[in-house]
Amino acid sequence: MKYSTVLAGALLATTVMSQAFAQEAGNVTVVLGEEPDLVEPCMATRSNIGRIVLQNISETLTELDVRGDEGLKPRLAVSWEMTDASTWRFHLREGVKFSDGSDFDAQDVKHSFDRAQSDQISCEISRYYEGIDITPTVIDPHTIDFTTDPAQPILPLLLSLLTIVPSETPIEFTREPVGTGPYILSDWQPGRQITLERRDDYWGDAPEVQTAKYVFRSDPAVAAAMVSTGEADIAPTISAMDATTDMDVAYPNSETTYLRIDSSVAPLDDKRVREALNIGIDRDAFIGTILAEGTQVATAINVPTTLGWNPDVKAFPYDPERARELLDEAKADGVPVDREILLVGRTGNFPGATETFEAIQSMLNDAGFNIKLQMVEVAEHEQYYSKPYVDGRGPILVGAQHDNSRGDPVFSMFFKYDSEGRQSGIADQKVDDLIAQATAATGEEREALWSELFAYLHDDVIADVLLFHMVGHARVGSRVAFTPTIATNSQLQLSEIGFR
Amino acid sequence: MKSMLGKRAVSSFVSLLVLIVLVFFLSRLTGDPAALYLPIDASEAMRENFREINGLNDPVLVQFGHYLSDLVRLDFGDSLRKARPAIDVVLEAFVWTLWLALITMVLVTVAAIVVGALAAFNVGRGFDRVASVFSLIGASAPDFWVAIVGIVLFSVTLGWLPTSGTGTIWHWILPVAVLFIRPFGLILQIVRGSMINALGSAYVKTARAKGVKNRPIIFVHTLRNAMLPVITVIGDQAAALLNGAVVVETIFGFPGVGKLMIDSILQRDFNVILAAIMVTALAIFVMNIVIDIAYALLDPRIRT
Amino acid sequence: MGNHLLEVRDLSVRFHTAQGMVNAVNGISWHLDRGETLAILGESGSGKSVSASAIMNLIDTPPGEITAGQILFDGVDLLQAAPEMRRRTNGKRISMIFQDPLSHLNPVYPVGWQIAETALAHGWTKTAAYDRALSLMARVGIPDPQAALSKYPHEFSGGQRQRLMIAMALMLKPEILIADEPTTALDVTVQAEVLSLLEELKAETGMGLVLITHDLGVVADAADRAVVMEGGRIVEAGTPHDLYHSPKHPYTQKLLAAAPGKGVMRTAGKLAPPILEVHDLKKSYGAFEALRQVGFDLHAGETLAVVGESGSGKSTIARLVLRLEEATSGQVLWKGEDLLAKSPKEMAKLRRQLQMVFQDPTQSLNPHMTVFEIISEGWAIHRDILPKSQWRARVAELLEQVGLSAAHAMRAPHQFSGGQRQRIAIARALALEPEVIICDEAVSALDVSIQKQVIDLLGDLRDRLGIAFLFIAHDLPLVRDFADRILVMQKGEIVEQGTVHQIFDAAQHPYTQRLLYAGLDADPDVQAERRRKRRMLERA
Amino acid sequence: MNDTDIDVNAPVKTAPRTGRAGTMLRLLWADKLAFGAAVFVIVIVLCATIGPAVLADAASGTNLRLRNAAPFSMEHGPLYILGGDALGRPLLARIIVAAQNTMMIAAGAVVASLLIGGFLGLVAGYVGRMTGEVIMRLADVIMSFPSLLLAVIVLYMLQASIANLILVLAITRIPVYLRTTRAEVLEVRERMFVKAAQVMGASSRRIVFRHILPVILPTLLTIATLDFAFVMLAESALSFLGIGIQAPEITWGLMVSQGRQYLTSAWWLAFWPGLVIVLTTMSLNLLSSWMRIALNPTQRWRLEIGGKSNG
Repeated sequence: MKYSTVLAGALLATTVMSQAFAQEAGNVTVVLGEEPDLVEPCMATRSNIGRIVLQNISETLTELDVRGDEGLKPRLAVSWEMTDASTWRFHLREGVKFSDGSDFDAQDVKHSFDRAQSDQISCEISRYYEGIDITPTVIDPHTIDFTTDPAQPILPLLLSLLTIVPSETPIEFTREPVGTGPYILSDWQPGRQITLERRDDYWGDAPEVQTAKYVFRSDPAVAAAMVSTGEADIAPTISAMDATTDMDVAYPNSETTYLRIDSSVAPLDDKRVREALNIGIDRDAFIGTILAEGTQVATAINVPTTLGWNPDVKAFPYDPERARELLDEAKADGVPVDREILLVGRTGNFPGATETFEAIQSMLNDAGFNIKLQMVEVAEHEQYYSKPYVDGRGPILVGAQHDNSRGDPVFSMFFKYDSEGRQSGIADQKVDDLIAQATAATGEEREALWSELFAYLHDDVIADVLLFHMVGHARVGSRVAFTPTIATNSQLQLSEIGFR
Repeated sequence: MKSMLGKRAVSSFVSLLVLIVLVFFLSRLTGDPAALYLPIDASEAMRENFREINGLNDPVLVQFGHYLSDLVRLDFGDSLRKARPAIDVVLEAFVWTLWLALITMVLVTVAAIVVGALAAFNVGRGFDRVASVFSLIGASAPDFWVAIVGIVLFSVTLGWLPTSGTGTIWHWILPVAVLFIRPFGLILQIVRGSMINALGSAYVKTARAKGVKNRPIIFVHTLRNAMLPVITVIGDQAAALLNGAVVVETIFGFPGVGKLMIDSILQRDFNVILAAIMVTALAIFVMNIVIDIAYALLDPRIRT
Repeated sequence: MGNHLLEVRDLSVRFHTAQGMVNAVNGISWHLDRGETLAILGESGSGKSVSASAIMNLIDTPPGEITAGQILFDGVDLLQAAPEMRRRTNGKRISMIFQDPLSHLNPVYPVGWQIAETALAHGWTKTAAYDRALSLMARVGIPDPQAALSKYPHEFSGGQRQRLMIAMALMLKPEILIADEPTTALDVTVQAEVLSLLEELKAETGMGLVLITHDLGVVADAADRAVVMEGGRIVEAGTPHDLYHSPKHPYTQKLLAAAPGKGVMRTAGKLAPPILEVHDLKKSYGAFEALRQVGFDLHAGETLAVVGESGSGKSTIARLVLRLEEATSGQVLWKGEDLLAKSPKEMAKLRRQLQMVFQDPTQSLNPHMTVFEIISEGWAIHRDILPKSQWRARVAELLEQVGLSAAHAMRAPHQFSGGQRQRIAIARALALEPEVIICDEAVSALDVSIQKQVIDLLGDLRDRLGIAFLFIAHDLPLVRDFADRILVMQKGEIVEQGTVHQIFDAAQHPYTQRLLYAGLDADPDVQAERRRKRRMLERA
Repeated sequence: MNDTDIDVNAPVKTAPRTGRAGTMLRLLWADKLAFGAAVFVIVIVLCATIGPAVLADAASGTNLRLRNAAPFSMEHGPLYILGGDALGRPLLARIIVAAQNTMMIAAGAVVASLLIGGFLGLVAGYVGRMTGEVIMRLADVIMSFPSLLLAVIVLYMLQASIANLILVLAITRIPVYLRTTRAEVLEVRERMFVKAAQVMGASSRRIVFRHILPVILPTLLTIATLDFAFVMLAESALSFLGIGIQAPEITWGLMVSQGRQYLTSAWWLAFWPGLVIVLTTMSLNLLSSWMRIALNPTQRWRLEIGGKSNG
């Protein structure tokens, strides 16, 4: 082989490639970690679907402001009010058309809700309305009432998750979503890419992005590389290890990492042991090393922007000496502190997950625990994390992440802390009561009740080992202007992308 | 040949049936798809509903009966996740795998034969040693490692090739190159050994006594004989590629059947797993026939 | 120094081998003229083929190395010539054919192409080459040559393959044809035909013929002159007649003495009762009947020879009797009991009484076992023969009995020569103290002088131990001095049987006669007479 | 019959009697590359046997100050010569300690599949046609069973332990040995010395184990050494896909797979374990081609003449 030939070939490749990479103006390419199985509006709460669908193809009645502090903003509803203790009335925007040309009215909202609730398909959105009896009633084409039992003070927030589809949409999963949003799904080549095209008859302001192409790379390093080479413009979730260039932006991603304690099994049923677990971990040591700079030590399962987040709750200090003392005390009372405790982590849960759990294991063992670490795949993790728990199990800590960017703890508290909660490791009457009260309360009372609950869980029950509010990293190419937010995990509004 | 083909078809069919039974029942022992499909805080009622809709509540034997009766009507069932016929999902992905396997194997075969034959002709000399060492190093490096280094080097640093994905011909270079390395090293070794043997054959002496030139002796007289043991190995390697190149597909975002298979396995999307196994098994069956034909074409002794 | 067509002068060639440098030929000289047949006679290891390889530029260097000498062809030293010139000479002016044409023909190309290639390699057009190939194939006696063009080597019989090789070699009417053991693996009748063909073609084209052979009969039949080689040197040269009647060198004398069919025929004494009776033995493979209704008796202490050409079913008898294969029907009575009806377990017990010596000792001895392990294995199987403590002594005894030494016991088979290996195989058979030994072509693969030694050994054992032999061979002369009775087989049937005297002196069946006349005799005069008779028989 | 008509057998060579091991050692010394490979493999085996006992603590002690410490510096002690990993653990110590798991998995899987596959292959080749046919179909099924699915099933139903990983890898490799063994048996059983043993009345067991097995063993061992490498790579691929061995256990494959994330910022995390895999694989390859010659009594002379290149 002649060197000159190789060189010539390489040069040729360079020129051809740079042409191939070049993107047309108005187009963006987004590289996501996982291809959605469906582009189904009623599944938009699933992050891989939501990033594409939510507010791009399908819109909701209300929308939570994650960039400013406006709280809940109107989207397809222009306003809403409570007509009585159990009824919410929504006034709908007029002159809105679906991408199939039909007009948007109250009937569509009712159908969307019924469809999401239907037992013929497993829509993911419906889980947010579980345990509440909600009846939508069409008042006139642009007014709809929702009657709830019990009273649902945060119904407008819940409706920020309900994607609106036309009333003609059949009750089965669709691959051709129709919505009121500024974009339509123009092309889907499974496994390769999904393309959204801007539509002209959108009711609101036309966004800058004309065409958005989504591609999928499960390896974050590759995703990051694609933005560096100009093959893609935005990689919303890259690994912290790769976030080394000035194209990379860190953002709090609303994920909270914690160790769920199964406090029904000795020695974890002893509060001193749970406290020892908490003070046995040097949380600060992780930040800026294994975990990215900007990661916050958590004192609650929800991020600080959540309603009722309690600033008075202070993180546990790192004090391995004290941890050992606590264990000794417990031991003296006959608590089997030497028992091997299984720490279950999920591989690939977040960048550096394995290292994080390894470090935790090593810190806890230094503090006198006998921890065995086991990293498992998602299905097995689910077995440990969710009820029903296995009978005859040993003491188990489950390392997990929880994501609630919706602004209200109601989306977390029941599942994670109620005696009946699916991932709850505790059974505490006071906790159950507080959750019930707060869920039904409104306004400042609601906030106060949540605050009380946060403090009680952290300081009195010591329900779990709260670790970190995580940050995510996005790589944004030089062509586009985009700032990720706390909601970037679950949605990616193309209208928020500009060009430089 | 025909009766052999018939026998082969029957025995392959039996194997496939056993395989389907095994996969069907064993995979259902690996946990509840509802737990994976639905969000972790979904209620038991939702899960129950999901199982009901997808027929996961029936006794496994009943499920199997349904599956088989659908199967004889060529209905492979729907994907749990994608709400589409499983066979569509699989075929879509399989086309990519097929191309990837085909291109890779053609290149590997040509390259391994040329380099292997030349190495055999130059046994023990520089070319032979260099070829052996490089093929060995390449073949013993973990492929995901090679893939990432390849991307960092050729895409990010040098900017010659796209990092990943599909689209242009350039997108195929890195994945094919990574897939190329291991079978190349293996087949090269086989070609080399087989060629060394064949070059020592009596008919080579005859050819030399006839006054035939060196090149036809290597590439006409010897190579065709030396190819016989090589073909088996080529077949094995091609079969492995047809089963999907999980690692390469995962890294390069290549929509092949390997990635589909691992995703379906991790998500317990049973119908897709079964459809994928059947499609790849059929492909491998067809490929084995091609190999047999190639054998017969190369060696007249097998034809009779 | 006359102007010979081809002259080899003081050629020395050596090879790197496992045993270090081996001088394959040491300063040998010979020459060949037009229209002449020169035979190079020698046994394996004599270096008889080396000069031919040197002429054809077939010696790989390394491991070979031509250390001295000249090869003058038409006055030009080939060893000094450019490779391209030597390539042009090969096939065009000097051609060569080999022993074992099956492996020397490329299995994956049609023979037509392979024959034509000789001309194609020297610049002929395709049409011309194929025309010539076609006419030559007809000339060498290939039936339906047009169809044969596109057939493959495996579709021909052994004799036809050698004819194809000859056609290939004669494509360009070479001045010299070198034939390296051209008839060695062929049946005797085919061998005679091929030799006749070579003779005719030589007469037609006037080429010089170099015939490399180990067989005195071939020399007697075909050669004008002969050189005798031993250990890389030419020990004697002369006409076949001179060599036969007045050999000067001891080695030549030894060779002549070893030529079979010259000793005293045995006269059978009173026959002991039969120990093995074979009745109506039949074996078919699908539609093909390998053995049809064969029956014979073997008496204690006698030697029964079974002679036939390939495909006659002679080896099938051995395999059926020993249950290496199952017979289709028939009976094999061993001392009155039917062996074919025995269960595998019972058979295993009886096996020690019937042993076998195979054709190729290289293959019949496990290369992974030492001689000791090989010989003593029978005792490990049949525990009652000998207590383990005596194995060593008995192995030594057996080795000495077959002409080896006790020191050989710990070596591996590959460290022995072919004749020595066959002795080991015989010792293995003897170890079980059998009453019958079946020898399936047990000496066919050996050099003539070794053949003689092994047969003498077997005869000696027979006389001393009273073992009966079923001796299977393809060659009548070989069994002449050894057997008591002979069965002649053709196509799965016994065509004639009788005492040695009956067969050799008064053969009745035409096939037996053909076999007798096709056999080559070392005496050129006898051989000339045989050839005449053979021709007559052919014409009849 | 032989090419040049020299009787290489004529002089019976008297080899110095140094015993089997001695002969092997001499043959190994004759092939310098193979000798180097053998030394490397011995070092790895030593690491695997005594490494964990000596270095287990060093290998698992996290030290975030030395996170991703650069290689080629003795500043933090000799164990850090290859650098530190993401938790500041010395890479050298980890590689040495990981040798045990890696070797155990590879050796376990190879030995298990060799034994099971070889045995089934002997049965399939020597016993009746029906049994053979059933066994071969079984091999087909295993071959087409996706190994990842098998891994998920086994590791899910049992537990993600080293023993179970060995089980998974062994099952997937069984067909290789099974098919090879059977094919070889079918050929070898027709050889004359097998017939000769039959004539002597040898039992099937004796024929299979005394006569057939020694002939095919070199082939099987050659495959086994190559498979050793293959299994190491397969194990690392499983780790990459998140199914195989998981932390805090360590194997070389897992180390490469974890270090992959740091490829752009700290290449040494993935490079060193990768290099060890490559070197081990290569060594085994070299050893296997040496062994193929050394175990064959009729080929051994190639080594005995020493230095000469052989085909």
